[in-house]
Amino acid sequence: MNATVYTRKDFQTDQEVRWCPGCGDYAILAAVQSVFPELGIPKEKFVVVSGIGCSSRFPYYMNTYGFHSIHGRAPAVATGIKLANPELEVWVATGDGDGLSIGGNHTIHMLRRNVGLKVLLFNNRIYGLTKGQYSPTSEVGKKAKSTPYGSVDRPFHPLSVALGAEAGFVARGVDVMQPHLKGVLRRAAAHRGSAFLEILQNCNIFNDGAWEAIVEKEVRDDRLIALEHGQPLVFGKNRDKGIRLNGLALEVVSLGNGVTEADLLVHDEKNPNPAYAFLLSRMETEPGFPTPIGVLRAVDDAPRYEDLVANQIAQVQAKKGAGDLAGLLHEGDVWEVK
Amino acid sequence: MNATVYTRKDFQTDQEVRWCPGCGDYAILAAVQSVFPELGIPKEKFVVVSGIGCSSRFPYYMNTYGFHSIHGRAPAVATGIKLANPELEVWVATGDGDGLSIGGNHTIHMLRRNVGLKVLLFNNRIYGLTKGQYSPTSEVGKKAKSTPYGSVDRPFHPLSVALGAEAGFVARGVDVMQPHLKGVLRRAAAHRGSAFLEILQNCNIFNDGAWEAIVEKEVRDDRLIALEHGQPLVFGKNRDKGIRLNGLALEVVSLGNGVTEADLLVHDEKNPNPAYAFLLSRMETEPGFPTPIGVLRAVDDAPRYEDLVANQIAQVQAKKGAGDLAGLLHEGDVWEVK
Amino acid sequence: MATTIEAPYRRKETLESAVIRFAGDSGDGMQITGSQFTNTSALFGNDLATFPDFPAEIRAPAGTLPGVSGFQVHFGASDVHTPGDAVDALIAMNPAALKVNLGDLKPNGLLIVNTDNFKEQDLKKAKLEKSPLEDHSLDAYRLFPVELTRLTRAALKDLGLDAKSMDRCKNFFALGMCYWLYNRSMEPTYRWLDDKFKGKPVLAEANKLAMKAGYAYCEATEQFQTSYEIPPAKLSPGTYRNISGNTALAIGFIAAAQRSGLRLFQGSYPITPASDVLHELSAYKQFGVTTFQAEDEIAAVCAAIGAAYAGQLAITTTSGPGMALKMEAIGLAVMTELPLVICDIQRGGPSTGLPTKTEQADLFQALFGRNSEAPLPVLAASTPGDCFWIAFEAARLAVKHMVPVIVLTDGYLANGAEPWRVPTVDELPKIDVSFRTDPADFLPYERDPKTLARPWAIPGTPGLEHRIGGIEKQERTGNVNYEPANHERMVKTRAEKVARIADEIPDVVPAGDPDGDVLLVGWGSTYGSITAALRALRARGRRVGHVHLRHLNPLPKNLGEVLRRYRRVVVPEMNLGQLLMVLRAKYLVDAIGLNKVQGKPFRQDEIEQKVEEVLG
Amino acid sequence: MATTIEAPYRRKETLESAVIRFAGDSGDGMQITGSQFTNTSALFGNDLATFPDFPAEIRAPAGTLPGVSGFQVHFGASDVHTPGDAVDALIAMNPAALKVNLGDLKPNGLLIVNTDNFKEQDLKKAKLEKSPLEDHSLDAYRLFPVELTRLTRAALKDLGLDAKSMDRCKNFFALGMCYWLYNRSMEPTYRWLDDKFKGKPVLAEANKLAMKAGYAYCEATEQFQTSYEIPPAKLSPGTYRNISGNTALAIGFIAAAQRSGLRLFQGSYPITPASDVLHELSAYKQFGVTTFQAEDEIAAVCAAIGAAYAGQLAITTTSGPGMALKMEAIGLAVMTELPLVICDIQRGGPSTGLPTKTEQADLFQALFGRNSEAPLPVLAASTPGDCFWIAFEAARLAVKHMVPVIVLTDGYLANGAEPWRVPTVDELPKIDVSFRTDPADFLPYERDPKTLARPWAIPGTPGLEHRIGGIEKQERTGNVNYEPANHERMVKTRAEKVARIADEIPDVVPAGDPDGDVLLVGWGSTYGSITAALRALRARGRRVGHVHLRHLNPLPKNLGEVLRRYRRVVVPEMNLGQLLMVLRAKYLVDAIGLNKVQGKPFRQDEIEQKVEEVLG
Ligand SMILES: Cc1ncc(C[n+]2csc(CCOP(=O)(O)OP(=O)(O)O)c2C)c(N)n1
Ligand SMILES: Cc1ncc(C[n+]2csc(CCOP(=O)(O)OP(=O)(O)O)c2C)c(N)n1
Ligand code: SF4
Ligand code: SF4
Ligand SMILES: [Mg+2]
Ligand SMILES: [Mg+2]
Repeated sequence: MNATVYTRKDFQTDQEVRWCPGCGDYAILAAVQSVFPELGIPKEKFVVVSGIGCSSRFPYYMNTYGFHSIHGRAPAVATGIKLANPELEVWVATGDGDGLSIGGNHTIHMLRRNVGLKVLLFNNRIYGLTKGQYSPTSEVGKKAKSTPYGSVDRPFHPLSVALGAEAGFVARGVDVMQPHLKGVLRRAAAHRGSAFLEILQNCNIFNDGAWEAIVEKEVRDDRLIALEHGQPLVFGKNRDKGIRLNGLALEVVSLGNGVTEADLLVHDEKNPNPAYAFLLSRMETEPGFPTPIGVLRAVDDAPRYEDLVANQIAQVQAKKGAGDLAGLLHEGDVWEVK
Repeated sequence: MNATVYTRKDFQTDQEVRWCPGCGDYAILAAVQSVFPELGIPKEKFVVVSGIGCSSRFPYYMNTYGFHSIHGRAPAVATGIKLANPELEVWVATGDGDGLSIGGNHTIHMLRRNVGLKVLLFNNRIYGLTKGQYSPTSEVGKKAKSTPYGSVDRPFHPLSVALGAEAGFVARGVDVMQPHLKGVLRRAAAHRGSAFLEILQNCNIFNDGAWEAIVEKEVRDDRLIALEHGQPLVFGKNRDKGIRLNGLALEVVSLGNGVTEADLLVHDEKNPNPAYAFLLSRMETEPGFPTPIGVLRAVDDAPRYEDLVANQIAQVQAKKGAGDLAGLLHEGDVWEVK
Repeated sequence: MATTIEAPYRRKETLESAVIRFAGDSGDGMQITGSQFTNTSALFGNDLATFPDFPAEIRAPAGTLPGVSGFQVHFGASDVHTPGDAVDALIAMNPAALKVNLGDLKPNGLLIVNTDNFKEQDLKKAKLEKSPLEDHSLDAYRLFPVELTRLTRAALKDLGLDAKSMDRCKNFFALGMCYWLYNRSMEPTYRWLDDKFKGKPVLAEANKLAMKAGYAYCEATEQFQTSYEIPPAKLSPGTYRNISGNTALAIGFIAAAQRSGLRLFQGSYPITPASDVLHELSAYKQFGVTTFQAEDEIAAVCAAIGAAYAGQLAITTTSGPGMALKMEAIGLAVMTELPLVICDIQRGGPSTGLPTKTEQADLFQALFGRNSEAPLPVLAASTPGDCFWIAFEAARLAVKHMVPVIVLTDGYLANGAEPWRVPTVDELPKIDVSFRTDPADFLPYERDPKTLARPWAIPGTPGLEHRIGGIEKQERTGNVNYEPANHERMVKTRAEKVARIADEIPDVVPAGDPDGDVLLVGWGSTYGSITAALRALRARGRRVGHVHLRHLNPLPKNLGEVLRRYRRVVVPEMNLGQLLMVLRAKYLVDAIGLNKVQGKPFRQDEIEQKVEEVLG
Repeated sequence: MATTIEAPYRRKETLESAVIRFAGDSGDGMQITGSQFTNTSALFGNDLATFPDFPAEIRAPAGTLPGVSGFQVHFGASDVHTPGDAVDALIAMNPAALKVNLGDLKPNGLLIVNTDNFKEQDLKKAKLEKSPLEDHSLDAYRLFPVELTRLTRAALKDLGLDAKSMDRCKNFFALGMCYWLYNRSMEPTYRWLDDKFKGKPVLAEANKLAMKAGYAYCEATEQFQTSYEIPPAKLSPGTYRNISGNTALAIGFIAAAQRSGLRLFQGSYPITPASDVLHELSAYKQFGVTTFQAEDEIAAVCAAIGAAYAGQLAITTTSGPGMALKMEAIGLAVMTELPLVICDIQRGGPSTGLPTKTEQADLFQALFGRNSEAPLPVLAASTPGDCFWIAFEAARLAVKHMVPVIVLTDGYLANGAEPWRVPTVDELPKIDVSFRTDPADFLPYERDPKTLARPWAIPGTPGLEHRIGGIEKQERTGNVNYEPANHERMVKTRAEKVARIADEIPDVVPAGDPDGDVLLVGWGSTYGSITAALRALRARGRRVGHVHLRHLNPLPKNLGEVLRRYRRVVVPEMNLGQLLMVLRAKYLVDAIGLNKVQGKPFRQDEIEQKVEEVLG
């Protein structure tokens, strides 16, 4: 079956796609459906698991195995699937509410354990499905259904959360930047351990322009910085700005006037210390800095949880032999009654 | 009441302390009971909230208001208390299981919101109360009740988790280092926003020597580094080693042979960028590095959640006047039936 | 208050009541149209009941069957208890809406259709082979095909709006038509539009123009031969407003907070159909309400428990799946004997189920869904307006008895609306609360001899420092205690504390016949349908009574005696027989269930039929 | 197998049965002492029942009342069903143990006391004013004061151990005494010590020496005039082992996995008294068992659901508070119709309650604790050994009917032990499982016409790609569906699927009188007490029967008929009347509850008394 050649169509289902017209989720679906056929993996090996939310409808539209579970629990369900069958390619589709609010704990524990799952976190900074409450990624002051006077909670930065939870692969894509998104999807697919991919997504109904300020075509080049391993951190419409290290801090510099690319920080997604990626993940919190997209961290040297679990069983079996039921039943002191 | 002068005794209860003889929890209790009287806060203003675990018995031994809630939920209960009455001094006592396993999500959301709570996380790297299962902070390979062949889960580093969740105050103390522990307790008490304090604690029954390798008297000076704001990172029995910055990485250097304290990293707990504290929080993961104790980060410029919530209410009341019940009942279109 | 309009008409027929349903795509504004018609009819003085029925949470593609949104209103000149079994007039904005709703239209019923939306592709989206407008399938109805889109555009052409904006007004064209048909004033809707589009007067103008155009269209064309008049109902005197269940619930809690002098705290996590209670309360900060949108339902209820401990009137609101998550913490509230109100706005289940549909299948969960013996009072609201009173009563019981109280409503009550007599502030009893302050002889689990309530001693009070928690406690002292006899006494005391609330519950008085052949026992949102069925049955000479339970635990003291006055007991429920089981167990009566689990309320005739069947 | 020892004695009395209780501080090793005595008696051929009773999870300070740990064993020459109402011999290692346990010692019972622990400060820790050894308060018993500590040290003085290590052996001195008193061989304990202290032979030696010294002490001193003999019981033939409920449960699941050809998956989160099931299974990796210690109970059950979906025999184990947390996800398993076994090892509640004490008050939660209509099979084990069979049966039902199944045991069964006849592998029925593989006409919710089970189609199977989830599904296709009629059919189908399991449940056959005056209906761990009471009652000529339910949902088909054969039905339960309510509702019988909620099992006489009272 390895040689099966798929097209995008093979991954489409007959279910009507029930997102609002214009929703960023369509673009994400399209990107995933176009990347999956490239992976050379038999279709039946894919399982897409989700929680609840607009984003969590994702499995219904993927013609693979799919499990639309309950709110926030997709990482746990997926962990069970992966432990039961490490051969499966298990992808989790979740939202900023599903994966970081009610499901935050499962997300961080899955990353800590390094379960070999790919997590797509659709971040629209809002609860779409329940019609517009603020989420843990909403900016302070958000006026939403449950915060008519503006929210007062400080938001999470999803990539910082993931890095704090030991994540080995941390990346970011944008719904409206298809080629780039496909690129990071491919990278996530290639990562063996837990892969955490935040996708900036627009909810044109309840949070229209969620990311407008940084992803709009006109501003994008100045407000985003696309990370490339081994390349200096350059950005700007004219690629005339860069990020330089100053002690432990980053600073934005203009190229020219003696500042050259050689002065800039060179991106190292393989830096073993997550503090480097963490530093990158904080850029978005500082005024004047671009928001990084692409792969912040891709360190794949830790064994996968499901493999460790399977190996341990295999080792015990190798040592003790496959379990013998009669022996088990008679374990310990037994005696005969005639 | 502000002038009340308390002694340690005032904070002791008549309940028999039910920890195993030799448990590190005794030392933590003693430290807290000796620091509370110093704070000049009326006793009735303290509330100690906990989940379930050996550590969570803490409130019973503190002669203040106390709430021994359910497993993992102390941060949520405490948030409710703080929102209802921001004047109260609310301390949370929790364990590595309670606060990071079942309660991980509440912990990170509490930090994100910057609720003005002090969290004491008793980290004994084991589930004590349930008699010895491994916890999310147990080292890989831990043989415990539920892992007779050794655990395979990668552990959390609690301070990294907290920093990934936007914590403004992150510190570490050690049960057997009383004066130092009292110092960090005082610092936590002084912090207005969320204060997260990990306390390395021995469980002499189920995980004896949990921290032996770094906190034993003989090795302590070489294996721990006590952070002091504004001071270079020096450690070692003879204070002959230090931490130097090399690009983005830290390195351990010996003082002498041209290397002086001036070459070392100077600790800055007020560094606005949490990436600095995050970098420090990773030292424990690298062989040859000392584990930092003391205050890694103390940035208190973010407003407290409970104050923001209270202010918003006050502002609306100032603008609209205190709510009028009759008006509320008659809101919208009403009509009269005679 | 009600204004009428003098409209020229061909024939004006007076009716006791009428049922209209507005149906269209989710994007067509049917909920607003229905609400406006409802509001206007309420102001006119009709009694009424509504049934909004919208698609599951996800927006379906425009024009498709799953995307259909409907709003039904039943308005009348005398008591109206249900949104109506069948529809007198159906407004269908597209083929999908027509297909989904036609089955409920009465034979010869009025059918207004927007013909502009019956193009090839519209039909395809609705999975129709050919247009029902052309195949005689609608012959049984009084069909009025109207080019709603075109006519709306024509009416708005001078406003300089783009096509999309103009098309958004076509629901007001339809509304205008209905106002003509039922002789309603457009004034209240004008006012509403002015208020709603304060910042964008051109949109207010556009919608007004569209509505007027619809009105004028009926007046001008010969299509409509008859218009209808439904005189005002004879409601008991007072001030009225139209109110939905979720709004009533929200303001009921504010009222309880005001009358008890407590601050209101809501810990909640969004979930359909409960979210609106959070939305409502978050807008009432002038009442000092704290609303906390937590990270999940567990944190929401735990924060509420914390707030209750600290002395606030604490509530948490959710629906079935969220309720399941709260159960462990509710057990903690039972053990710590703190006042707390937990509202479950029930929806279709199990699991995620049918999130936007109604059901009343969480009674078992409310009564029994906790580990071990953890009894607590359970109340249920009967009508949208009753949600106010149930909220108030729940809050009163919680703080008086120091006990968590569960309130059950459901999606139908939450979103449905009815005219509600507004109480005066003085009609609302004061709720006495006194925090313990005296340190002399203070024991955290000392009990009030009558209610068995323990004192409410809040942090910050000098001299009352004490510890509470979820481990079994010693009587009186509240210290941790594992003694067998103490445990049994505490288990029984907690049960007795709840049981004693029965002393405060009024005896039930059956509606209809005080004894006879069949007693209908209901709870929750079936009130309207049972009441309507009762009236019809008795009009036919059946000897039938009706008891509607607002207190489900403990049950009213005289209930057993009342049950035995009838030959048969029938329990209609939107579940598989939950109250039924409780009644059978408690009173050993061979009660029969009438069970409907379709995500929608009973029709009156379903209840009538069941009673007839039982009467044999 | 059983070896006996020829011991010189003064008088040897033969008894039908005896009850010993070892009591001391948590640190005194009473659980080990009791287990050793139990094991030896089992090997000797006695029937027996045990009751370990240890303090709540936290270690109390040494010597205090809350720190007392006890282990009671009832061993006999004929059927033994309970650990015994009262104690024949009490070994009390300190004043606290004496104080806590004395009330259960029979008048004139044997009382061995370690006098070395009765110093001033020991008495103070036990909150005693003066020594009971000196105030004649023990006159009603046969008191044997023994300097246990001193004598043990004396026996071990040559081993070169420190005082602390020597003192740790004093429980084996006491054990040796009991072996003498009851004429037991020390051989099995020698073997156990050799194995346990493989790495530290000096400790094995020390404990052996202490035990021998205790034995010799009895033989040598004149204190003991009598020793006792309890002949082997006449158990039905077979191979036996002594087994606790948690062990039986664990190996029951392994057996089911082996007999079905499935891999076993356990998702769990530690909680008393369920943790041991996780500990047991994690040690059986050679059987391919995957144990997953999750971050909480929700993750544990969700991972199990994932594993079930992927084709493993999935279980999750917990106790009351954790069970509450799992309920939302169990609803998902109901909706997705996946096989899953959820075990609730019940403990005292509500909330955190009495974590180490037993109770059976989670029946309501198991039956009713989910949102909406989410019925599922509920089974309960009756004895420690029965836990094996219940696990097996639950697994069989789950995979055959594609349904989550709840298993209830409790702390008493979990930690209690009994001789258990070991089945041969062939006695265990094969469990047929076939994953769907054929893509032709595959529909995920097509049903087996008999069981109504849907196919188990696991990821990785080519051509069966499909989506499942918690939203209501269309019949057969499993697609998301919100239609009213479909929903009702699905709700009823899910209920019917569970109800049909009754076809496989054997009819109940009452023990004792097949009809008569009183039927005792029990479930779970009350089996032993009821059985013992039944025997006593019938011996007194009472016409009493006993039905013990292992299937609580659905109930056996003939149960209603059986209930009606008796004048009265009495339902003893360690709760406030949960099965009682179900029986009353379902069968409309005026059954009466006998309810004890003290964190400990019924005494036989409590049941007898109740029956006598009912017989009036
Ligand atoms: C236990 C539970 N609580 C609450 C809900 C309601 N709910 C469904 S989705 C959702 C939030 C969705 O937000 P997000 O994950 O950001 O997804 P989006 O819709 O924005 O894609 C909520 C609160 C639920 N289904 N279950
Ligand atoms: C809902 C629930 N699940 C599980 C438990 C059992 N439990 C109690 S404490 C605990 C872990 C304690 O570990 P930790 O927080 O590290 O505290 P420690 O005892 O080590 O101080 C567990 C699993 C419980 N009480 N409630
Ligand atoms: S509500 Fe927002 S996120 Fe959901 S489908 Fe619509 S546009 Fe997308
Ligand atoms: S078990 Fe461990 S953590 Fe718990 S009280 Fe004993 S020593 Fe302390
Ligand atoms: Mg979202
Ligand atoms: Mg711990």
